[in-house]
Amino acid sequence: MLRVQNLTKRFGGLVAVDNIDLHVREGEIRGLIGPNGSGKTTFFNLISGFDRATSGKIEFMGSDITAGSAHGLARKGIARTFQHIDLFKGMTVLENVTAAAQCHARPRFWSSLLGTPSVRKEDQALRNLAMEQLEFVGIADHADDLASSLPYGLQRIVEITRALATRPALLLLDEPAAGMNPTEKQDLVELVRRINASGVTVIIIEHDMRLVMGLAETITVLDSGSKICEGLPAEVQGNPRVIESYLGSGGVGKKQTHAYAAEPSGALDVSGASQNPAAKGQDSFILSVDSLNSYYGNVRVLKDISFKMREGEFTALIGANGAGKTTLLRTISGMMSPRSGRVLYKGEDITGLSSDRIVARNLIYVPEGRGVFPALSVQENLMMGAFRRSDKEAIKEDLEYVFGLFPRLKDRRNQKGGSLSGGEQQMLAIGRAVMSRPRLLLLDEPSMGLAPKLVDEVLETVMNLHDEGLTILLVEQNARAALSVAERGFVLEVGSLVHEGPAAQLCDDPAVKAAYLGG
Amino acid sequence: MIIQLIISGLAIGSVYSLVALAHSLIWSGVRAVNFAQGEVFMAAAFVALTALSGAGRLPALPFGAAVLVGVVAASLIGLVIYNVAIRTTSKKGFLYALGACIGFSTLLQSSAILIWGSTGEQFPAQISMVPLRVGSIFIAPQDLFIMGISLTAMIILYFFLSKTRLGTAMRAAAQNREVAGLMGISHRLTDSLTFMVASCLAGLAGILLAPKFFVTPQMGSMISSKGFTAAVLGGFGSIPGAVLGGLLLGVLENISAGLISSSYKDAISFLIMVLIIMFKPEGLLGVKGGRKA
Amino acid sequence: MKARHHENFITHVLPFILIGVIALVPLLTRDPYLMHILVLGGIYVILAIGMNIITGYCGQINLGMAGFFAVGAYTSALLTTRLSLSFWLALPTSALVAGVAGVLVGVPALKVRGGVYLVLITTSFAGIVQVILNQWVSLTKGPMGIVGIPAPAIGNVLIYERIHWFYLTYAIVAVIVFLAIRLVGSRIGRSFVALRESETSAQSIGISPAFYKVLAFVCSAVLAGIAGSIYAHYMTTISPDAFGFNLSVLALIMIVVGGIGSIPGSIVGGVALALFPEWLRALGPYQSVAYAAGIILAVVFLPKGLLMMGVDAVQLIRKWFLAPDETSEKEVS
Amino acid sequence: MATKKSLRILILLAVVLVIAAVVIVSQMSRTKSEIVIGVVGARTGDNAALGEKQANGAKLAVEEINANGGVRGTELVLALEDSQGLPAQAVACLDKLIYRENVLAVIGDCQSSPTLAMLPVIAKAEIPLLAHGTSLSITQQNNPWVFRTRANDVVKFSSLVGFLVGEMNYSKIAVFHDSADYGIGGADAIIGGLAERSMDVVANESWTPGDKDFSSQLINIRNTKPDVVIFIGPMVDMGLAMKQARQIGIEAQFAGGAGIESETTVGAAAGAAEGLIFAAGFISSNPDSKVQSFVSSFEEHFGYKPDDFAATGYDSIYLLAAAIEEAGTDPADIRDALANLEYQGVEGTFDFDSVGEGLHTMAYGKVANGVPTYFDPNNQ
Repeated sequence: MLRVQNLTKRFGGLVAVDNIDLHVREGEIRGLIGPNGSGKTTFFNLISGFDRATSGKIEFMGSDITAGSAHGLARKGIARTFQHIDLFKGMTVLENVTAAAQCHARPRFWSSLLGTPSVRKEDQALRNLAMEQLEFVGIADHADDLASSLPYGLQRIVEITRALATRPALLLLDEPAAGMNPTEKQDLVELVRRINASGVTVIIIEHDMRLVMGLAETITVLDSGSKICEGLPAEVQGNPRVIESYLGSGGVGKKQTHAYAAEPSGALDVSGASQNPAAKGQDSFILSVDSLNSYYGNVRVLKDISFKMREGEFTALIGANGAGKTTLLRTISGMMSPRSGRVLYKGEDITGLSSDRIVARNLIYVPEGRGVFPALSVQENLMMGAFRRSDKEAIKEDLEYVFGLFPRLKDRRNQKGGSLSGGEQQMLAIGRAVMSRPRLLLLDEPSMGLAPKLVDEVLETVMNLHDEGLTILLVEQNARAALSVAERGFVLEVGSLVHEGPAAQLCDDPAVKAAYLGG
Repeated sequence: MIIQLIISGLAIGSVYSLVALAHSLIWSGVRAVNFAQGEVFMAAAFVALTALSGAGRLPALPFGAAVLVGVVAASLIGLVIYNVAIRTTSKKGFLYALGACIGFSTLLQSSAILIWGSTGEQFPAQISMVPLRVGSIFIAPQDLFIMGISLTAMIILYFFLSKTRLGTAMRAAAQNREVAGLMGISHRLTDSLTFMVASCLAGLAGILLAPKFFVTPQMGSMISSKGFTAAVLGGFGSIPGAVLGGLLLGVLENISAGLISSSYKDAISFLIMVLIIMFKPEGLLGVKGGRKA
Repeated sequence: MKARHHENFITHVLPFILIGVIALVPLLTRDPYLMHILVLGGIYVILAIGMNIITGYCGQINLGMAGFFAVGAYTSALLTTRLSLSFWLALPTSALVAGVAGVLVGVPALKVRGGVYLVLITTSFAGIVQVILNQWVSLTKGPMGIVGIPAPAIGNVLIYERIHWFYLTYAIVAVIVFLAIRLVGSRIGRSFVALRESETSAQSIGISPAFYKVLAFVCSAVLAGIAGSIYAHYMTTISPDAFGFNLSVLALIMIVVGGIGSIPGSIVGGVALALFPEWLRALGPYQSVAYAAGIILAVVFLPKGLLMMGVDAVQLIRKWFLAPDETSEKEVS
Repeated sequence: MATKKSLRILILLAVVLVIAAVVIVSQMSRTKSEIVIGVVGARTGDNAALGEKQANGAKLAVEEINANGGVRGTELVLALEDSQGLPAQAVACLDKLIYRENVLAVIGDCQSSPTLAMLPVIAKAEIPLLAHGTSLSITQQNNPWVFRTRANDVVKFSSLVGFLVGEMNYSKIAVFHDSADYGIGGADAIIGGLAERSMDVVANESWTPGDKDFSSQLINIRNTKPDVVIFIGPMVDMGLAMKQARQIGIEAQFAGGAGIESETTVGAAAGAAEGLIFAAGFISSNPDSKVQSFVSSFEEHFGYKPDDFAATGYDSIYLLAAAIEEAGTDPADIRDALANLEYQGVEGTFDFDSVGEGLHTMAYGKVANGVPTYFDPNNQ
């Protein structure tokens, strides 16, 4: 029913979707997976008319829809949900769904204005249709609640109901299970099966591999905009290219020469509350996180996270997309406040301090996506790292030190930050952090979007920094690379810490693979 | 004649530039619009005039000091507007910020009427009135003075933004507020600073134009909308764009009024605005596909 | 289910109660001064409803209401003075002409993203209307304005007295409120709100942003045109200076103060903005300072508007004074 | 059940609020046996300056009259209202004055469009209005209650043209006016006056009120090499226009109607107004003793020299006082008394004709050393 041929989408120089062919049969449930930034959502946007393809062709039920508008395609029978819930917040659930149910109704301006009996009847029919959908999905009880007042999981369901109310032939679900708890996920699987059984073809993007592998008959894997694999769930799981695209390709490989005793700190406590933080002598920990819970709106992203780090440690925090890695770092660095729990830094409670005050304590966070100031020169970027310092001489020395670490930056010191390549930007971001004289450095996905060679180069520098005594908490999706440089590793899965151990051991642990690819 | 039109267009245009700079600075830094900018412009002119002529027990100050007093007053007003009208409404939406700013513009105007009366006052000219004659072209020394000071102010602004730590921090916050926070740059600091610097520019523009115009409580309303058009023309949020937009608007207005009809001078300014927004919303020097307004 | 009743009451019943209460004022006093303010208030209400449809419901900021208002006023004035048309024909015609102006603004506004640019483009429209009114002297008599706009008649009775204007205005207001409630409660209103809440989601369920945005512009322009037409005939004389930027700003303040996205809020906002400055007249020279301060306070401290603040206050009073068993019901919603 | 209760409370609250509103608006009704005269004028907004001067003139007159024992032994009281220069607001002011303050007569507004909006209300309330707007149409509405206490645009500018062409022998006349009613009406009067002499203006340029930069229009005017440039518009604008005209090298004689000689305009012109010729009913340097005593006490009270608007406010009150003194407090009697009154004011001799125009002749003045002086062409 859906035939996509040679579909390509470019944003400037970036190829988000690269020459994809895809055929979806009527009545199928198709899974679409791939690591972050692989072009899944862009692909959805192209099919549903929210983006215009650069080249290629999309055929839906025999007609060419490549140039269709989003609302036009909705009327033709393509419905979708969004990665970030996008309900009409000020409306009730019923209104949300009714708005969708009127998809095929004419506006009937004059009749509506006068409230003629025929339009009233028609409106009632629309409302009934919406109500039927709510009943089908099983949330009719919430019909009169404000959409924004519902718990997160239900909001996801409302969004699916809203899409269903347009009576689609093809339903595109973009990460419907994100932020759901296990029971909700189970219900979701049931729901998607029932929707499919009622004759709707479904394409589903999902990071929860267990869920999508259990649901879809065929799975298509995207990486960097290209289709790298397509087949049954089991085939996909075993495909080396898929594993590589998820877990990363290798690593620096020098790690083994270091003779650190990577013993567990014993601080990891999956069950929640940490019983005896004082037992090991709190002072020796530079960072201790105590049953931290963070939310995005109604979504609980971090679930009772507790761990500790000693001064001078190099710890890697790995986990699949959406596991809550970035949220954890943002919570520690003060960019968001936790709902409950404590963050102790050198024994001091820094929970809820604003980020600029945490920076003043030399706890430095290098954000995901690097956060280079694009219109500032390289040197200005670096100087911003030293914004809170006033020791001019030392700043100068540090600047030279950073240039020593990254000679490339020195050559480009007057170039704009935005004109650097991805790898250089990452170096700049790390260099900028070094300018703040960090005691504890939080690094968020330094390998993202970099070529393998550059990943090695960046990680090598990070290792050097560690060798000079810096405490580092590295967050990586590229588990193999991260574990190859770190001493110790934590595995985060859907908001909880599930494994802990010496990096070398984790590297070969099948449980780690499971955390990424399910199974 | 065209040359004469261009020269006088550049003089008024350099003042448009200062106001446009104020608009663009605030937009790029704080993602807000100060719809009371014109009244900041007016208030600075009145304060400077009062300082210049002395009031009550306060002695009359020399011109330079009076300018300083006026500019400082403008920056304080900017600070109040930011903290009362912008920061409190930032989460409620643009509509509320708009309403609060408009309230401020009325408040400042009617306060000025209460304090200084509505008849307006003459700002003593600092520069000779006798026009210079170059060939068939007349140049008012005052216009040269305005252009000179505007240019100086822009150069100072450039150095402040590019060479000082605070200025660089302001630019950094304009590009990425979150990451700037991670560098230890507090939003409230840079936002307040941005409003103060922008208000300084608007205030300076007011004081510069005061001897050319007449200082009245209503003098700000026209200049603010012209400043907007100039900022949009150059690219809303772009600093060099604001300068170019202001000069270009001044010249365009003057030429079209001189060659077509002066009656439609304002309509032309509006038309430029509509055409730019529709066909080149990023303006002449703005970044295409940049942040949305 | 109670939440729904409550909602229904506020959207469907309360507006008519408000109008009804205002319509009873002549029982207390027929004072022409108060009648004048209330007639202006009625005209403001129509303007506020128009503003609310485009800005409150559809989420498109429009600071060009003065332009539509002027188009309506001038159309009506010209038709009745030049062509001797009856008010009853001029009124719908001016609504129509203003609606066409709404298309002229709405279509370019589609290309514009974001509040600031919408503000600029709509103010530019009102500014261009101002220039035309001033410069096209042969049609509009320029800045002199049009005088001697005739009073409307019902049968043989001329609507001339303030009290007659009062009833006429509020009758029209009642009809408009009735239609506006229908409109915002219909599938069209639902589409407007959907667009306001999320344009992407609205598109994903088949709502065409272009169609509905232009429609919202037209609806608001039509209402402003009707208000302008009434204004012209009521004042009997119009000139461009009555349709300045301040009028557009007033329309914005009316909905912010009354309640954004609320028809009863528009009624409260319109009437309040007519009465409020008159109350402040007692302050003499401090009138407009107090007015401005009041606006700032209202915008900053009354996020939901006067009306909803009133409703909240009523609920608070109920909670305090009524039998405690009833308060337990309030946790719904 | 609960809904019904809250409905009742809501209705109650609404009723209470509306009654409160009515009461607040209805309060302060004046009942004392004073003679109250209303003043409508812009005190805020773009034309606030005009309203302030007009009100100050009226205040001074009231003070003087009351110091001399009032009218018929009763004190005069002024009730001032701010119209913001907007028609609908002017009507609200007028309503408040008539129905709240029980005024006997009203003076104002200084601008024409609010005045025009007030006319139907005046006709209905049947009290005299001493209008200050100068648009011709104000006295052409068949409204017997309207009396104009300023020279209208036609009188002002056609006599100015007569003076410039007839007495001063200028022939190339350019007109530079604002695009509001004052400027357009004035320009029409000038063109009409020249047409009577089979002449035409050499340049006719306009600006939008409130403009600050006039260079492009002035360059057009300069290119026609006029003998005289007549400026018509808001006071500040005219001053700036004259200054900029000199700055781009226009050396012609400047001229204008009443208002152009005001301290505001001359100040804004910063020297460029020197030698300017103007036609006005009121000239502050008029050696007439009445004018001089008005000027000195006005300056003493308010710190600046009175101009046309102040004078018209002042004269209006004296006119009303004279009429009330003669006819008593019945509005119709006051009207009849006004119509028959012949009165020498600071603006000249008032003699109302059948449509209510009070002033028919102008005096001419010249700005010398920054001060408006009486102009005597034979004595140059």
